[in-house]
Amino acid sequence: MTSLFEHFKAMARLRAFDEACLDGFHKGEIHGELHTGIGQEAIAAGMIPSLEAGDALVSTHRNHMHGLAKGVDAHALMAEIFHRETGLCRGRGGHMHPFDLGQNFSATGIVGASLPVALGYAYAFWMEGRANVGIGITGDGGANAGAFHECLNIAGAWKLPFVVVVENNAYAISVPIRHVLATPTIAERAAAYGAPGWRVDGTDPEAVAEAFARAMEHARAGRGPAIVEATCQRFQGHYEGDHDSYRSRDEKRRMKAEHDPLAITRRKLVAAGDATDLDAILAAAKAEMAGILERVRGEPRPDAADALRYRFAS
Amino acid sequence: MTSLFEHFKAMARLRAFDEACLDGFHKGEIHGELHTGIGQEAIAAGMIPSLEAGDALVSTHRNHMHGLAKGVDAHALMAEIFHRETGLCRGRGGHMHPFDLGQNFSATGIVGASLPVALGYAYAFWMEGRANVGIGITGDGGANAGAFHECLNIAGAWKLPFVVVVENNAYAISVPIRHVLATPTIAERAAAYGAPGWRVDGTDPEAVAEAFARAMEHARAGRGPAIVEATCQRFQGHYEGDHDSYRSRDEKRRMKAEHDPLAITRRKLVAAGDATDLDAILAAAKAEMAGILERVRGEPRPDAADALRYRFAS
Amino acid sequence: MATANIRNLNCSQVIAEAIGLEMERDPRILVLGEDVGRIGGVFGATRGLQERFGDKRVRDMPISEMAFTGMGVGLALAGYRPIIEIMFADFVGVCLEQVYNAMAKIPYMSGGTVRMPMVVKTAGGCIGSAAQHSQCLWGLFAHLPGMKVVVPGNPYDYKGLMASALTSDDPVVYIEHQSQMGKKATTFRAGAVVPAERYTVPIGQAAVVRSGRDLTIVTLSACVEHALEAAETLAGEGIDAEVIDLRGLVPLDMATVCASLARTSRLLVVDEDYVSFGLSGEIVARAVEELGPTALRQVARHANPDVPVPAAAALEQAVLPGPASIAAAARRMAARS
Amino acid sequence: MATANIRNLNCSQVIAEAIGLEMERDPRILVLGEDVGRIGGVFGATRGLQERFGDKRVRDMPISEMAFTGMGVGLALAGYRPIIEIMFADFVGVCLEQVYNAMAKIPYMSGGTVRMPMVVKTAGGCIGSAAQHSQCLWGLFAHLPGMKVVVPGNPYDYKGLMASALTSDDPVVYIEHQSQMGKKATTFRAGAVVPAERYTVPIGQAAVVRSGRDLTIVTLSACVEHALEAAETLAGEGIDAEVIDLRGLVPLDMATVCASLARTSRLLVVDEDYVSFGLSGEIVARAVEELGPTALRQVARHANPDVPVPAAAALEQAVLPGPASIAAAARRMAARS
Ligand SMILES: Cc1ncc(C[n+]2csc(CCOP(=O)(O)OP(=O)(O)O)c2C)c(N)n1
Ligand SMILES: Cc1ncc(C[n+]2csc(CCOP(=O)(O)OP(=O)(O)O)c2C)c(N)n1
Ligand SMILES: [Mg+2]
Ligand SMILES: [Mg+2]
Repeated sequence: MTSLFEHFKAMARLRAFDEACLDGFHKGEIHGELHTGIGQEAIAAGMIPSLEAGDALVSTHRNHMHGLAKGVDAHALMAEIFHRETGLCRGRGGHMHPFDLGQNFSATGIVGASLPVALGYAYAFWMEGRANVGIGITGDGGANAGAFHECLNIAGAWKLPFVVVVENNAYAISVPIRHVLATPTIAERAAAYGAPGWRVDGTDPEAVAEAFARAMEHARAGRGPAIVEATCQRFQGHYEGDHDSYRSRDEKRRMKAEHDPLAITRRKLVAAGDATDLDAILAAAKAEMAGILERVRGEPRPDAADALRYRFAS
Repeated sequence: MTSLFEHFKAMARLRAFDEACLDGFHKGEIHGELHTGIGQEAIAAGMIPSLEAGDALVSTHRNHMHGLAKGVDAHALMAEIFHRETGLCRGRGGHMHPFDLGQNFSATGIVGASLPVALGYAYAFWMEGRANVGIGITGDGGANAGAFHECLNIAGAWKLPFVVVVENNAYAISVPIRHVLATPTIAERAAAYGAPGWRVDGTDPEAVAEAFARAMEHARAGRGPAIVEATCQRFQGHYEGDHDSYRSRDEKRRMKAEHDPLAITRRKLVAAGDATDLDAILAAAKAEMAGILERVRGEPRPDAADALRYRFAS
Repeated sequence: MATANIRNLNCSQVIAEAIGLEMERDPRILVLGEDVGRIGGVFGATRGLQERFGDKRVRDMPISEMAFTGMGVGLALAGYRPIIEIMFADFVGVCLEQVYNAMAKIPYMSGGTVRMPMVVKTAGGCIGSAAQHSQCLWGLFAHLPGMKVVVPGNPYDYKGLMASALTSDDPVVYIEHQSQMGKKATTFRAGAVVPAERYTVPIGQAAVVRSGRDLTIVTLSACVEHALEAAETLAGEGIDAEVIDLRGLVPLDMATVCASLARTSRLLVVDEDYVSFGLSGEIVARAVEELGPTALRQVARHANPDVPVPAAAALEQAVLPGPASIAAAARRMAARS
Repeated sequence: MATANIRNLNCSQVIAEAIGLEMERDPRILVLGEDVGRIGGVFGATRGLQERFGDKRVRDMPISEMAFTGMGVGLALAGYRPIIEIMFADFVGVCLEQVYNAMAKIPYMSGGTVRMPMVVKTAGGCIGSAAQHSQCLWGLFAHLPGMKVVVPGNPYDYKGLMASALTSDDPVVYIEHQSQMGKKATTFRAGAVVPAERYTVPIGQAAVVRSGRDLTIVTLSACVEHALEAAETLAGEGIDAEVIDLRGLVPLDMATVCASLARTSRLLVVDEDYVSFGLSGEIVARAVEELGPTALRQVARHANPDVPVPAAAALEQAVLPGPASIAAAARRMAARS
């Protein structure tokens, strides 16, 4: 089992990555939008122990942490976010559209569109009789899209190795999920697909890790799909530049004070008497990501003359 | 409560209507496709007692019986099916696309597309505080489309007066629903939307009537959506001309011998000692529909010169 | 109009104003869409409306576009005049079914017995969000018959065309340009003055926003401002460009275009949408059909060269028309003539 | 080719044969769609394949097009070469998202690091099923960049183009014409002989299916046969029409079209798709761009006049091109010249 300390280390890297992106964004170095996962680190971190290289993970507009959890190279990912030729997609995709064939990782900017692609992988693994899993990430908002239903039904009917992770951060942009959800939880929908569903505290990496491990075992064992709903809070606006007027000052203050997965985990480690210098862990993560950012800054951007390349193979 | 005899009368008319269409089809009088509801009469018939004029009903490619149940004029509907200027839609729509604003009735040829339109009506009634219901019909196959999920979730979240009737005839064209459904029934999915769901024998008009009445009361009372799944058999091929090779001869023989709602109801009436001449009822229904067909046959078809009319209001 | 010259709204405010005026006038109008209520739209074009008209008439929807676009159809059948907001035009792929097979076809399929007074309001165009959030797609909507396609390019038209869309008995797709939503009215070269009162701009009428003798630039949306800027530059070089703002695709006002071409005989179509199988080809084809092939001395198109919009700024700039590239295209024509 | 002249398959059998040959050759090919397995497709174009290749490689899907089109994308990412069947082109409105924002864009968005060898196979065109089951929509697909759009019009091409689609590393939309699926090969004027062996027809090459001096009819799909029939009639009246089968829209083979126009200088585009903002306008525009406006003496389009396909036969006939209406359009041009 992964120790809480290991989770902390993983979370520190995930946060530092997105903070480096934020830094660049606020210096005007990213053209276009940016969605960070800050506040949601425990979910990606909790997935790491159960992810195998052969598994496939398809994420959303808020995908950096999932990419890192899946083993995508941090430099290649950051270079893509900053639109460099050295990026995963040579700067063509941008932060919502990273593709890493080697890691079976991809994402989409269209809400709900991640799940069908993950299901395609699940079908492939099932056909091949491989004990791998296709994992689709969605937000709470995305779970209301029709594709959620279509995919879980198919996976349920044929017992495909398909796991849906719902990052329930309580909002789809400004719309509170509780205003637009027919049931108290998303996880309970699993019964409609003959699948198990677990709702866990997504600020607790151990809770996520346990539920995700259970879901992955279920899927790997050929028993069909599973849903893991992890509740969490998104610290930043929906995207950088979002006025975020839909959450009160108080709500945002409490969110950071009470629901920060790094702070919570740190308190637990300290309470358990862990002697490690946690500040050093944070500093090392920061330094790693700052180093990557520096490297990215020096790398070339795509040349306008190449704008028509790559549209067709032939 | 509607008597079994009344149900029989209603079913006789529904079957006679589609048999008249079949007659015309096989004489080459209908250009294009035809989908009949023969074998499924008990469902539409069972809905009649609970349908009010102010309710709205949105149906599928297999819609004739629902239209008649909702109060659409049989002549106008048949004239549309035979593409006459006197038809509901002046022969422009055809049998998959009847629109009757006065009866709040419409249909679509796209599977799954009926429910969102019915939900729009439900929203209107809810806004107006009217005790009316938007009813969406789908087949078993259509219940796997994403729109099913999106609509039921919205209705569940806001307690909209929305009833989904699933005509589960066990097949979507050639695909058996049991091969592509994650759960034993469709009705049990209702829990995922905080709604009640009932599965009933759709060859028994009284069972349908009871479940549909319950669903409609639930919706009218402001308690949100409900699902009624009615199992049945489709006697004809999916469309006229379908080779229907996916059902064995034996399956088709048993279907007609054991699952004919008219024959079943007739046996019950006879067993209960009902003295009415049921053959006379059937003959009267046949005569009514044959008369309508004769009238339709004499009516004008659209003029080619008018092909561009009606595309815009202005 | 006394207040007109002191108002300096941005385009999203102008749209919200238009919708508000229509909602006051007509209780059958309502707005369904993601984030349209509490925050008044991600681009602000419905700001303040939920407070004024309540959360039933201005409703925040879940991310269930197929359902709520179809609800628009149902609401129209039930006698309402819904505005359905699809946040970005790019997202129409999840709900096109209800747009083109239901909304657009029901009037015709019903033999004129049913009208569909429904507005699909969406934002197209590019502000740097790459391939899945930068598309115009007006060519796609226009290809599918039965809906009017309205694409304003300045504040005056944003307001007046929204008023017309909301009084039309036909389905209307109303496409904003993302980049213009936060742009102040007074910064526009055309249509900068927006009266506070209600007015309408007719659907299907193009506008000559700059007169010129040498060539006709036919365009719409944000490219109108780009073309006007280009025309100013060109004027300094002795090239006198006429600029026509189509203001929409369906109906397409070829009379205005042809009248201009009859004088200039040079056509440059500028379009931010993909070049092939869309608006720019249609303009060229109709001009040739209506004026005869020999009436035109030069024809050129400047549009996205059929690639997804790339993320990197330099690539993006290379594939989208802007003032400099438009001027360059015009210069190439001038050099050839 | 000894067997070629004694084979009289219909087009759907030819397609099934092509897919079968490719599936034998390449284990990465699989077919997902509604009714493609047990009954081999509602039009029969996958008949017999499930028996030969098993129910994993030829899979009957639930009515969940968004899911299974996206599965195609995932399968292509996982190294497969999926064929996704969308039963009728009209239904693409429920899953266009995965077609245009994922399948078509991933190769470019990934900077060429990912290829999408995926085929969306669908049936377009009209056989009398009215507005929601009769659309061609190839103009829609072609407008959206990143996918090749292949539209065969005869048995030989149905087979050879399917083979090419299944060996292409690019995403391909392959559009059959409903009316041709049950049509026997020997009844075709062009491409009636279908070798039993594997062969390919290159994607993006038009074919001159009839040579003529007086005008060039550019068309595709079922209209090729209509045009050939019209040309025979016209020949009897002294009008000698050249007929070009485009065989697809992307890439568009303008070289063949322009070579013909250089001789005839009269262009008649015939298209069963909607006339505006689609294929026919694009052909006219590119011809004018490439040859110069003055090279063409006459230009005309004959296509669906932007209405949903009506149910009644007489109305349907009035809006769709057929042999008689094509001949009439050609005669009108001849009369004017
Ligand atoms: C089909 C579609 N509809 C709408 C959007 C616009 N949009 C982008 S993210 C988002 C909210 C997503 O909410 P959720 O799924 O909860 O993810 P979160 O952003 O909270 O992580 C919306 C509405 C989109 N990208 N795609
Ligand atoms: C979105 C969509 N996909 C596929 C079809 C083709 N199609 C028409 S009816 C049908 C089967 C429908 O099955 P079901 O919903 O069970 O209704 P039934 O015909 O059995 O009454 C299919 C696949 C369609 N019309 N629309
Ligand atoms: Mg969320
Ligand atoms: Mg069925």
